[in-house]
Amino acid sequence: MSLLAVVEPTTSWFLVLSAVLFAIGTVGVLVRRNPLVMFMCIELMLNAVNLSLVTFGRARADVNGQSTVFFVLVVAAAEVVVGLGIIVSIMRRRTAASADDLSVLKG
Amino acid sequence: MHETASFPILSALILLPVLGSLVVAALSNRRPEYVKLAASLFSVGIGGMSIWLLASFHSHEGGFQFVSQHEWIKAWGISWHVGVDGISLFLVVLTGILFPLVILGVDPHHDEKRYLAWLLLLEAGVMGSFLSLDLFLFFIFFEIVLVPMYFLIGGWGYDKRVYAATKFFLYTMFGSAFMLVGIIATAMIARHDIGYFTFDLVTIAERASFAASTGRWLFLSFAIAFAVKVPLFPLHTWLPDAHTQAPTGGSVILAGVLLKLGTYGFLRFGLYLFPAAAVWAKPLFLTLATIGIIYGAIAATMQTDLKRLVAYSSVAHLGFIVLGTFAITSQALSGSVMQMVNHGVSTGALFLMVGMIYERRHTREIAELKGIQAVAPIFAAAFMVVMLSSIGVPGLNGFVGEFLVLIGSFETARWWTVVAATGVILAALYLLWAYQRVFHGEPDEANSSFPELKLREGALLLVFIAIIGFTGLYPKPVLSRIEPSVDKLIEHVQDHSGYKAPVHELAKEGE
Amino acid sequence: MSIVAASFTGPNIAFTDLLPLLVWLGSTCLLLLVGSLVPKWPKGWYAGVAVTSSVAVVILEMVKWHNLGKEGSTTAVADAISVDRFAVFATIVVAVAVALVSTVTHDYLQREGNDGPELYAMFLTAAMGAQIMVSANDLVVLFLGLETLSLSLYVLAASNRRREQSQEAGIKYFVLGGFASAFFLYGIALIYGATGHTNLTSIATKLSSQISITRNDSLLLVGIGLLLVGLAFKVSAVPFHSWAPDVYEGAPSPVSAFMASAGKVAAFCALLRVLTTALERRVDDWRPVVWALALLTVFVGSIMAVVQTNVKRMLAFSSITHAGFILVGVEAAAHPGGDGLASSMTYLLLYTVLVIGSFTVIFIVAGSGDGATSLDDFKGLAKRRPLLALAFTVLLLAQAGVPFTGGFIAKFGVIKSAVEVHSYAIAIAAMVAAVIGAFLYLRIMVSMWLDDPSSGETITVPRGSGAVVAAAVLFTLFVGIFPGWLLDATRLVATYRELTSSN
Amino acid sequence: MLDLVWLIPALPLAGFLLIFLFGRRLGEPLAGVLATLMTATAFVVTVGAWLDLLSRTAEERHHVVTLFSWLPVGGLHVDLAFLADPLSITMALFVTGIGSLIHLYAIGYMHGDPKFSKFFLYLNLFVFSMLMLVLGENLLVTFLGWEGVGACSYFLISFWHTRDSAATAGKKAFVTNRVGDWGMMTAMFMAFASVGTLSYTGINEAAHAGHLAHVTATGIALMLFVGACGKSAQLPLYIWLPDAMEGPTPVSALIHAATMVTSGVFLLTRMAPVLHAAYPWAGTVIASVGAATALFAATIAVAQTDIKKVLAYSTVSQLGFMFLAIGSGAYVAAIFHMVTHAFFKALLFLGSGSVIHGMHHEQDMRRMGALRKVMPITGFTFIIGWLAIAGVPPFAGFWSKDEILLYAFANNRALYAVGIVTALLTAYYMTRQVIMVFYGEARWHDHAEDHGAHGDAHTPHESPWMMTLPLVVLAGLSVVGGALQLPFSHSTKFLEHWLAPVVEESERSITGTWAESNKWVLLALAVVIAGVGIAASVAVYAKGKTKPVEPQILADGWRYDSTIAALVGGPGRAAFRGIAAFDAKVVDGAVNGVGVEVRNASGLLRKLQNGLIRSYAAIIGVAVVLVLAWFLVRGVL
Amino acid sequence: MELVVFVLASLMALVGAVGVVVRRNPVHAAMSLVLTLFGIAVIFVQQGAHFLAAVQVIVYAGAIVVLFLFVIMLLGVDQAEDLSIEPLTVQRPLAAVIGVAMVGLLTGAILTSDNAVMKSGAGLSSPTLDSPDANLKEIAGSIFGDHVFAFEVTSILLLVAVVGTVILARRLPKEEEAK
Repeated sequence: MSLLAVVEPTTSWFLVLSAVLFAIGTVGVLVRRNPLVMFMCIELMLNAVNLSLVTFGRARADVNGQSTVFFVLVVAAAEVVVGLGIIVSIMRRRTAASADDLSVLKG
Repeated sequence: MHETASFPILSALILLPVLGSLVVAALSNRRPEYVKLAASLFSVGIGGMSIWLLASFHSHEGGFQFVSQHEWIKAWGISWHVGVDGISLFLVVLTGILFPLVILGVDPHHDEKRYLAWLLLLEAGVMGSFLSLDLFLFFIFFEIVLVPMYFLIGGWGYDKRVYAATKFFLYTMFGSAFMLVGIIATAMIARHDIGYFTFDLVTIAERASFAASTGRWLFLSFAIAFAVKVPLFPLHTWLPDAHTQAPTGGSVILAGVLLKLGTYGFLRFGLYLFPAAAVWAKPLFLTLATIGIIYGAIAATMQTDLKRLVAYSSVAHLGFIVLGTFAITSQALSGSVMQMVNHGVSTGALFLMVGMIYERRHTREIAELKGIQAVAPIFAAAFMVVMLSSIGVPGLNGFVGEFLVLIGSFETARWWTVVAATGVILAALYLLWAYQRVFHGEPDEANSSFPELKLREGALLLVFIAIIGFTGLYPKPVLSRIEPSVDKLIEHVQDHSGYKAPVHELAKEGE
Repeated sequence: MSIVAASFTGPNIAFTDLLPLLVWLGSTCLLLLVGSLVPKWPKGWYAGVAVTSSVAVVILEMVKWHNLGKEGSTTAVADAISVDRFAVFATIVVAVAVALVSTVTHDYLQREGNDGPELYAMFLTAAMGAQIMVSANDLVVLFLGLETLSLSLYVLAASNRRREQSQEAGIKYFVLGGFASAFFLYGIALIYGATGHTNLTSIATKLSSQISITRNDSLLLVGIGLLLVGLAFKVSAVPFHSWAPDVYEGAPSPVSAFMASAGKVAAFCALLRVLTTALERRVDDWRPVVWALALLTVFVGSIMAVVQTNVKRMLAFSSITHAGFILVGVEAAAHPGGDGLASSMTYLLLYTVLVIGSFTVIFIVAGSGDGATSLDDFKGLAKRRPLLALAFTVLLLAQAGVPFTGGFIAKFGVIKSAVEVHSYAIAIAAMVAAVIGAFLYLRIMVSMWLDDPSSGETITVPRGSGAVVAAAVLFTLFVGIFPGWLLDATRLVATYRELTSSN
Repeated sequence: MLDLVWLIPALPLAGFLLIFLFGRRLGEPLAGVLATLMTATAFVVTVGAWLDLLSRTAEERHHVVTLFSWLPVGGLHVDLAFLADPLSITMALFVTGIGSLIHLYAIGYMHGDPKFSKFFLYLNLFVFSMLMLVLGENLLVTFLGWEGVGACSYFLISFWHTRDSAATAGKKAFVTNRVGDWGMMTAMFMAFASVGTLSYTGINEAAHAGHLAHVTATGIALMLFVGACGKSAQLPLYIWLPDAMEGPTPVSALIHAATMVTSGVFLLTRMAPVLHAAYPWAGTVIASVGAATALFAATIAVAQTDIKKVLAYSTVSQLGFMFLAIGSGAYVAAIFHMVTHAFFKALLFLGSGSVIHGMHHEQDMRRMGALRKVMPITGFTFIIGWLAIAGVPPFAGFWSKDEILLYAFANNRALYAVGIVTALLTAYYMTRQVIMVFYGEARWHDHAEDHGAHGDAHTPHESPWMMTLPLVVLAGLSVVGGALQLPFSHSTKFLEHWLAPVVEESERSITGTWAESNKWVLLALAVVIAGVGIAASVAVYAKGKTKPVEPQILADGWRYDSTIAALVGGPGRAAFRGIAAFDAKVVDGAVNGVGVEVRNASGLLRKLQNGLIRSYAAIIGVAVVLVLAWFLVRGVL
Repeated sequence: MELVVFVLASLMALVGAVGVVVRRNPVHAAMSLVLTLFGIAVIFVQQGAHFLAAVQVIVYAGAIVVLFLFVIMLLGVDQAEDLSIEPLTVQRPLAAVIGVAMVGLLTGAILTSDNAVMKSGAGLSSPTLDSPDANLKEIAGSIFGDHVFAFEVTSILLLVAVVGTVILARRLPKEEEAK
């Protein structure tokens, strides 16, 4: 209990957390074959960034960090829309296409 | 020294061919005779202008003449600066004469229009390279020459033409890659001495002084490009392929003027621009040249393809030119310049005749030719004369240049010269052997129907032989124009380096 | 700070500085709204709108260029964007690209038989994104601009529903792009954390206020690294280039042209601005990375092109090599002395024209279905369409850097700037790489001039596209012979920093 | 008159040009007549020049005629100029004289040859070049002629070029000569480098004035000698001369006996002051080489069966004598022997030619014999030639050879011994030839048989007058030639006085030596030697006392030629091949190798471009890690 | 107390994140994503970014993930992806290395940096009783103040999104459908 009272999570804790999340996202992009899931992993990375932004904003006592997160959310939304659009249009042709099947263009 | 010509004849010499090639390209393919006519008119006109230039050139004057200079790219300190002196004069004239001869004398087998357009473009590039007195200007002409030549070889050459053309293009481009960097570095470093940024050759050469090591690096960056172009051993292997695969006209031009871009470059942008470095690099290039002479000759001896043999002989001949260039004596340098022209004429003629043989027999394999002298004595005689000039028999032009180079080099590069002189033995060996195999003996049935020289061909060769004979017997008019510039160059070298050219009073032997 | 709603006053918005954006936005809305209301416009009007708007932008920017000469650079809308000749020049280039590409797109849509306003709208939004990127003075704005551009390009790349390759290109570009922009964003976050700012000028002042840069600031540095990664991806610098060949090959030819031109311009301008204004103080940290990237890019690009058999793909690789050359300029721009910035801008403009011209030729040859782009399809082009072959040859030679073409001026410029700052090694390396690269152009020329046609079918040259090619060729030759004006212009562009410092 | 000296070469040149232009129209015999006339006129002019020279005092016998400046570059000033002095005029005299005789002869000899006019074309060109050589005022003009005669000999040797042996022989001659030319060029370089001029006057004066260091002088002398070895067929470069017999016989007579081959001797005499200024051992070298060649060739001549081969080797041997003289400082003797040799060797060659002509191009002596009956004039004149060369007094050869031996004795007894032995052999093999050709029983009937049907058509016949007239004239000269330089008293040494202005200072004086005081003993000894040689030969070939000694090794010329051929054809060619292969495989291989490597690299990198999004992402990931690592390092360190 | 919240929240986030990567079924992956989002939202709250926390939940969990699920259902690609096999043999080890390396590098950067930000503690005014909307106001001020231009740009971005989907998802003419 005393421990809990004493130890305060410092900025770096949050940052490390976001770093870990970011890394997990990266790994996800590399290992998953379903475009949708790869895409989710990218979202994951964006969220990790958001976490850092907010943390920095707090540490700097500066609200711009938070407003930036707001813009990131918008971007994420837009990206999702377009991305899913592309995925839909391609999966219309052949359902259950895994990312590895999309390798006509190479060499 | 810089007296500006009333009519910018030099610029005209560069721009007219461009115009010509545009006109030719614009003409309709349906009237080939007009195309040919236009091309001939332009080339002959340019040739005439070059002759006029020769006539109105002030001999006994070392400096640049007919200079015209206009600002071009201000931001980079580049100007359209052209001029001619004794060193470049005869190369210009040679260019002016050779192109019409090729255009009139040699027909391509297809797409004549395109062929002629490229040829004229090529002439413009060559002229530009010989005339420009601005590093940038020289470089772009030096570089642009590749394009028409590439298409000439690739478009009208023989079976392995694409390989040869590509090799030629990339190899030469590789060389000039270093030169480009070198040129910029030169201008940039020279800025400290000159005070402003300029690519002007004369300004840099006269006013800039480079630290020893810097100068050497810069010189080498230029030298690589020229060594490839000359070509100097061991950077020569593009030449046999290019020569052999190129169409006859292409080979003539290639041997006649294109290779001279390299040797001319050594004089103009090696000795003149970096005297100290050139003197420093002397031993290296003397050695390479000597190797080239012997090596080229030996390689030539063993060729089975007549055209390839002539190509390798070029390697040997150009070795002499480089030898003379780096011996830096009045005789050697004059000899080099002389030899540039002579080689252009005699080797050009040789390629022409090899082309004629190919036209008649559709082979260049020495083994398949035999006893031609018996059936075509006049052709054989012509070949013999040109061959003797190429061997360097006195009384013909080949000897004059070669002898001057050697006798001049002997004073400053004794042992190299002694070795190089053995090249004359080898020259006799490979050419006479080839001649024996091709012309002597009883003609077999394949060769017994070898047609005699046609009138047109004869007229064409007559021009070459006339030049060969005249310059061989009476080179004075040529030398008297070359020498002042050469002496001026040597003075320049002496002023800008520790080098002292030998002087002639009765030498008290010091050995 | 505590804000009471009443007391809030937003920054004043200088709409004059936003005119290009507004013009493009306006015409986008016009295309979309009217396009959706009126069922079918007369042939060529969609393209007309796009072209006219772009031309208008060019004119506006020229006027602005003139004024800037008097007033000097400023920043607008709460320092979000900077108004300087750098931005103006880049905008003009982008606008030109849009105009040319739209013209080609018209022919493309006609040939594919599905005309419509959407593609043009996408081009315009992409142009807006690019415009925002080149003028952004704030990392967040830059990021948004980048996303606008990228999203538009994703869509455009995937826009040919009939070609599977097009879709594949779209999704590849999209996934990898998203991946890269995540890094970019993380970079922004870290830099924000390290400096407390996202505004470039503020970052610059903050950094220069630091007493010594030896002070350990790994946050900032890693941030810079991630930022570089994001932008390097956009300029397709090796090793972030993998997407480019596939996407260029898969996307519709006009779109590839646009990506290779406007897309690169925007990314490079962003890169240049960020590096030279915000991070100037950290030049010693990022310069080696740019150096390495440049080296890798020139060589890998030219070497990989050697064995390709698809012309469109070849050009993709050559565009990578060109990116490498521009990076050489960027590397030179690291030095206060050199004119790397100017030479990079020159290169960008000339390359834009070149690449659009080249891809247009490919588009023409590719024929209906946009598929026939293999080397065999170019065999004997000289016999089938001599003029087209000649034009393409000029463009290729220009890309190879042969004198009397814009390409040579561009190359000479960057090499010159590199040599002037004593980066001899990279200068020579770049030239050698150029020699390797030349092989690719020679191969194309060989098949055009020296081989016999593989298919007898006639190639139809649409009027618009033909005009575009002609314009590209003429411009290239013109600049090759009279480059003075352009050099002076880019020299002025490079001075934007001194002017900014005044305000 | 002397100012017209340029006419001497100009006339044959004119002949050359005329025949070149109209040769075909002139045809036979006009072309020949024209050529002969040109040479004859040249001879007349030369005589005129000679008389003019005679009319002057010894000091003034040196006249230079400059046509134009040929190679003026910097310190180098070479004019196209002629030097008329006793030496050059002497040379010119017998070149044109013998030349015109041989022209005349050739009209008969070449009768019916399809390339009749071309033959005279070459012949005139040759005379022109030869005259340039002897009349040249500087080394370069001489070199012009030097190379010119080389070229002409090439043309004429391979005159019947459809015969492969002829073609090969011509090439061999040219290339071997080139080796000599290399020496001569090097000599010129040295001369120019040290003296700064190429004119004989300049160089010789410098040599006299002692401006020429011994080293340089020696260098120049030896390099000139190398050149001479090439042209004058001395060891080790003589190999081309025997083969040169492939050419028409008049050519052998003119070029390969009388004139061209002696130009080496001429050149060294011309440059006598330089030899004088050189270290003494230089002279010894020359003399030794000469002596060695003389003996070597003589031994070979002993076993030859080809009538012309015998004469060829004998020529080599006689030239050796001349170099022995030069080396011993006996320039006058050298020139003396050159002249007499020109007479009798030309005579012998033409005689042999006449025989061959009469025998319908049969050259094998074993198929001749008893010819003096059917061709009396030829036989008679040939015999005179034989006596002259064998050294029988009072014929020309006797005096000149003796003069040389005299100096050799004074100079170096060993060389003298060699000379004597050679003299013996000379007498021996020449007698052998005469007997085999003109005496004994006729062996040409059977030969006629194996020619079958028209046997009697092949019976030898005497040649026409154009051929016999020159024989007679030359025979006369061979008889009286010795009168040029008679050892009886100082006053009878006409040639010595005549040449004094040229060689006096350099000439070695033997006055007061044992040899000089006892020259009559040596003279007698020489006669004896000649007698022994002849007797021996007669004993063997006429009387058949013992069967002839003609070992194969001698017939093969000590296998020298074949060995060299083997070396050139074997290792030499292999080495050349190797270099050519090296060029193709290594030098060019490297270039192409680069291309291949780039291609491979491209293929390798291509594997990374596998089209899989995830791989691309992985590449990016790796790159990111590297970039971050770099920046972190920058940050931490 | 803070600590407890942090630990729990980060656990949620991490578990969710790992879930996204390892869950074979896309639907489950999406659900795990939601878990992460919530975790992060909690941390936002802990850091006083209440508005963002709300938006996070609404936009992400409420909109984006739902969108994902829609697409999954629409395309019927909800069957499990077989993660047991990996065609690219190097991929997974490489991914692991990259992941670890990045964590290491980033953590290293964060911990070694002696940037002022690492020391400065709590900062922003969090909502109080008298002004419950302080955070909101601050964000509003920032967005419509300094970042007004960015805000405008987002409009273009959304425009792109709309038009893009139209281009991509619009039905092709009949004959195309046949293919």
